[in-house]
Amino acid sequence: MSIWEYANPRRFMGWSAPLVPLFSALAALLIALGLVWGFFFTPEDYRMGSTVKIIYIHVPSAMMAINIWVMMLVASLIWLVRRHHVSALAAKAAAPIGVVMTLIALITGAIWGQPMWGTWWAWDPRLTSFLILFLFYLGYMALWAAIEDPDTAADLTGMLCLVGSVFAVLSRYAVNFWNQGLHQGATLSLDAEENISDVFWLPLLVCMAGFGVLFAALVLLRTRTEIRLRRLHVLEARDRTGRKGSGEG
Amino acid sequence: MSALLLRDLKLAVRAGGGFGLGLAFFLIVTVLVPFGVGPDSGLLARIAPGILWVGALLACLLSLDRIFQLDWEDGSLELLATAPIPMEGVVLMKALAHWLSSALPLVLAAPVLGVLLNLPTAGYGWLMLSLALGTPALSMIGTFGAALTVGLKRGGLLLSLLVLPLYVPTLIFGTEAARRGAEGLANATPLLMLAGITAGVTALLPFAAAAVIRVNLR
Amino acid sequence: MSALLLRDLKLAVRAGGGFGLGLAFFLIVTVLVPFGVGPDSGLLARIAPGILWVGALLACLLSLDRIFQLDWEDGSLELLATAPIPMEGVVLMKALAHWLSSALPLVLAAPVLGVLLNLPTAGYGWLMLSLALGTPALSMIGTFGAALTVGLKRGGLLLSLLVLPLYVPTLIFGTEAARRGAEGLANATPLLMLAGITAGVTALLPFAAAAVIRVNLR
Amino acid sequence: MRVEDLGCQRGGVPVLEGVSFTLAAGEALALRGPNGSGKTTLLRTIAGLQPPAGGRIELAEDSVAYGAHADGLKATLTVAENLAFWAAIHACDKVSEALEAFELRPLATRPAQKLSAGQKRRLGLARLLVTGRPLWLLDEPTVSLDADSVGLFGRAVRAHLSAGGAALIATHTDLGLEARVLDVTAFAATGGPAPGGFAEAFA
Amino acid sequence: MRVEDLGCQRGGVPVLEGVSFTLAAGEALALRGPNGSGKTTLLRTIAGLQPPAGGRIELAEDSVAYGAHADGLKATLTVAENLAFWAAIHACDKVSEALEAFELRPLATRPAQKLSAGQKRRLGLARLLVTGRPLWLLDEPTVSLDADSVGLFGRAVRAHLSAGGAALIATHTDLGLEARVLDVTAFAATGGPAPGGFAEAFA
Ligand code: HEM
Ligand SMILES: Nc1ncnc2c1ncn2[C@@H]1O[C@H](COP(=O)(O)OP(=O)(O)OP(=O)(O)O)[C@@H](O)[C@H]1O
Ligand SMILES: Nc1ncnc2c1ncn2[C@@H]1O[C@H](COP(=O)(O)OP(=O)(O)OP(=O)(O)O)[C@@H](O)[C@H]1O
Ligand SMILES: [Mg+2]
Ligand SMILES: [Mg+2]
Repeated sequence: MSIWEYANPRRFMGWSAPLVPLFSALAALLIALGLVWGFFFTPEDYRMGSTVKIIYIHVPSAMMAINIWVMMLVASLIWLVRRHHVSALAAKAAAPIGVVMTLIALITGAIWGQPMWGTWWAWDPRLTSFLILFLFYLGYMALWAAIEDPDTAADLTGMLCLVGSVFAVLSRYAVNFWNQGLHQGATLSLDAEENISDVFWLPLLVCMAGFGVLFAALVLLRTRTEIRLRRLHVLEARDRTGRKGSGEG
Repeated sequence: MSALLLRDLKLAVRAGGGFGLGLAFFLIVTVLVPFGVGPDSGLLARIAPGILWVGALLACLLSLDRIFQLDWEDGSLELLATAPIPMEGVVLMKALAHWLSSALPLVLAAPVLGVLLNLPTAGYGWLMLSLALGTPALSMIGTFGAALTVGLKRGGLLLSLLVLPLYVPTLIFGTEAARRGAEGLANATPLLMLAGITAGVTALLPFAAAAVIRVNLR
Repeated sequence: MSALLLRDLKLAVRAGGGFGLGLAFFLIVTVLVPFGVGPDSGLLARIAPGILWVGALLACLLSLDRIFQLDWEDGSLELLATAPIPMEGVVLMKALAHWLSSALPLVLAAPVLGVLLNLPTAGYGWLMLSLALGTPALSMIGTFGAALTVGLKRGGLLLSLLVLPLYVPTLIFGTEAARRGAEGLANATPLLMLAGITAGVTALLPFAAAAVIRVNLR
Repeated sequence: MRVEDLGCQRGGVPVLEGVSFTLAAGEALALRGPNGSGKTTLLRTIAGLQPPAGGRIELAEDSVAYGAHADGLKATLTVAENLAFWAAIHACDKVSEALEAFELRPLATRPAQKLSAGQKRRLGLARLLVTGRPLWLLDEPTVSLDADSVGLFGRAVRAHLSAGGAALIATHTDLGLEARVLDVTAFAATGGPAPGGFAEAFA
Repeated sequence: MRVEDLGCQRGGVPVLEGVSFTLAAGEALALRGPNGSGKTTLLRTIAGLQPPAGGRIELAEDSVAYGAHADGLKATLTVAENLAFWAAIHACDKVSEALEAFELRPLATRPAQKLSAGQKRRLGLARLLVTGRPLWLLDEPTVSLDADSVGLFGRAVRAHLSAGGAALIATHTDLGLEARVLDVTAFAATGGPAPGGFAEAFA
């Protein structure tokens, strides 16, 4: 049996049903563990003080924001090439989660930036490209919302995701180029490798795993909802054609 | 007449986010400016009130062509003209619907975008106040412009052209009020002028717009 | 296929100045900015290349919805789809017509507006060169966006939302090239990147846009 | 209703002149004439959408319901919502009767954009009922309608007439109605620019 | 041309199924059926504008001229320019014949926006002649046409047929043509979602 069989809606509904509560519980556990560990059982950073704690939300959400877009790209490709409806719906279901992750990363970053850099926002390349990613998410979701026919919407958003990804990568380089030669660079370059020691790193890993599992749970849940919605539409349509003989014409 | 207002708001929601799109445009224009002028935060803070006002104005502008064009295309406008409500009332409701669906979200979102442009903290309240006082004038003037260009296919660009000069006084007083407020200076005069423009425009332009629509229909 | 190009240019001229309107919008946005940020000429000179690029980009953006929408509404697009020319060719001609009628005038007018913003003399040539290299990419990307939103009534605002993020790299390299040129710095890299984007986009996006139109028509 | 020596113009060119007729309550009048003869122009003039080039139109105020080529439907609103809107505007409460009269009940919750050409047309005609206006001005009302729907339309017009209404209908086809016929070619304008416009001022 | 067991869908809902017919050169076929029965959908499917939901369409490539409800006219171009454009696209040189055939010569320099409904329709039909395509797919071609123009249309179709063309015409009215009739109600889909789309995948 080919792996694609699992993308059949009925089979998908079957195997995903038990996974949703499982993943939800696991995510809650991991995130709780990571946060408690990180918040209460790690020393304060000598430079950043207690504000370093925000890293346990900021970094996992930032990572997920990027990973979710990549997952959407893969799902869109599968839809465009192999026409598996579930994968188109999975891409649709993932977008709002991605946008929320991006927002969380942006907001926690801003809250962190206030004590660290004395400003809520700076046009650092990394922050800037995140803002652009946010715009891509918005455009993708707006296009889904604007088109009523699901087949058309799936095709068009798939193409947009494809083209958008290329441009997202291009933007990343452009933004890096743009901000070179600006004096702020030095103060802004906080890199993980330089600043984070193992004490912080382990609970962070747990948090990142937690966010990953949380995303899996949410995307499965939302995809299942989308599938149910589609079924509802089909029933409505059948209702329509059923009544055609009696009422229309 | 409230039926008209409700219908327009309903259409704005159904059309896949009449509310959200103007907002998104506002966000994007605000983001583009730093790409253009460079990321220097001192420079950005200086031009922030102006850029935010221009951005809000452009976002308003882009949604103007929806005001009458769709109703014209599907024949609703002709039917409204023969309906038992005065054309002035139609115009006023249209302007109100535009303000509620397109301008009000901008007013509420402006402070968030102020963060991106390093707007000084003192400026947020004044920015919102100036926008809240000024955007009704933008909607009303825009409705007049939309009335002028109704019936022209893709009159969007022409509409912008007609309306932008009319927006200049509102823009000037609006940014003055926001800028002075942000710098801690007295700004009662520009705020009063803004309120005056809005009041005058709401009292007079519906008649002009209604006359213009009657001409365009014949 | 040249018949299509000629027709589109003819329509742009007849429609009451497809050429002039984008230009006028460019002019007005450029004029509004000093109203917004204040008349300090040093400040203006610093932000001039950026503002001119953003203005040109917005003027381009506003004319995008004309590309396919009218042809869709009057049924021409369906007829073109059944005509003996490939949809990719149609898309390319449409993008070319848009560039000729909307973007080229902006490139030529940019220096004049540079004067209004105190652009340093050294910058004029670089500004024009960067616009000339970058605007074809804007037209082509915009055509792709227009293809995505064809068939949506008044999709203009959605179109902006989809297209603007795609414009970011072009804008960044364009303003960098113009700004560095104006300041006498080396700007070969951004110019090369601009040319690269334009070439890549012209080679690949027509296929994407044609596919998208076929989806939209069915 | 009474029209006397009416002149009509379109785009500054006079199209009809000396149009005179009366239409009493309970009567229907069919406008006939080849393409471009001025039927649409006459209807628009009577509806008050364009000023007459001369003559008089005697007509009670707010008595006209105009049914044009375009139906005034919102694509994203459902059939019922479209009708409810026009009913609210005209402060009239006949939505469900209108749905019945044109057999739109099964389509009531369908967005207007998902209707076929003829279904849309039926909805456009149903709109007339919710205006509550006595005088119907109809421009080619049966376009795209199948025979059954033409029958529905005929029934609606007859009901309207017998309730004291009147109708003026421009058409090329047979409506299945007993109506007087007015041929607009008899009033074709003989030339000369329309009065009061730029064309006349610079003749 | 040959259609076999064709299925058609609209908006994910199957509308027709099992449509089979053949159309030889020189033949015309009239599609009949009440409003919403799927005539437009069938024509669009054959024109290649939407994918069939099943079955086969055998058709020489580039042989279809589609005449829809919308005429593909540019409001600001003149009648002659509109025709010349479509002639250039189809590399066909029959503009003046087309103008003659639909008596558009006197209107040749008039912008299309200043035509009455029927005149526009005539121009839309003239466009068919400049495509040079053998198979005409027409959707309610005589809407808004007066009796004379319907006569012109009949003549044009007969000329097209005798030159070896074919025509498939959806209509509610009588065209004055001798044509076989195909009633699409016979093929109304019995239910079940259209294959390949979202609707089917989630049935
Ligand atoms: C709005 C503001 C901010 C945004 C949008 C933002 C965005 C990001 C992004 C995109 C990442 C990369 C995640 C990855 O690729 O794995 C990240 C990681 C990180 N950020 Fe932020 N950030 C912001 C503010 C801050 C501030 C103020 C600080 C600290 C002073 C900070 C410290 C970090 C650290 C330490 C990492 C981990 C780096 C790594 O694992 O590669 N960020 N942030
Ligand atoms: N917008 C316009 N501007 C200028 N002239 C017009 C316009 N519309 C129509 N005309 C011209 O006015 C005359 C009358 O047109 P009108 O639309 O009233 O005809 P009609 O009797 O309704 O024809 P049809 O049966 O084809 O609908 C025609 O000669 C037409 O060419
Ligand atoms: N855009 C659409 N989306 C969904 N359903 C549609 C759409 N357009 C039409 N339909 C439905 O599809 C069916 C077939 O419509 P179609 O337009 O093919 O009918 P038709 O035979 O051409 O009717 P008419 O004589 O009224 O033009 C109808 O039930 C209609 O309601
Ligand atoms: Mg007419
Ligand atoms: Mg049809």
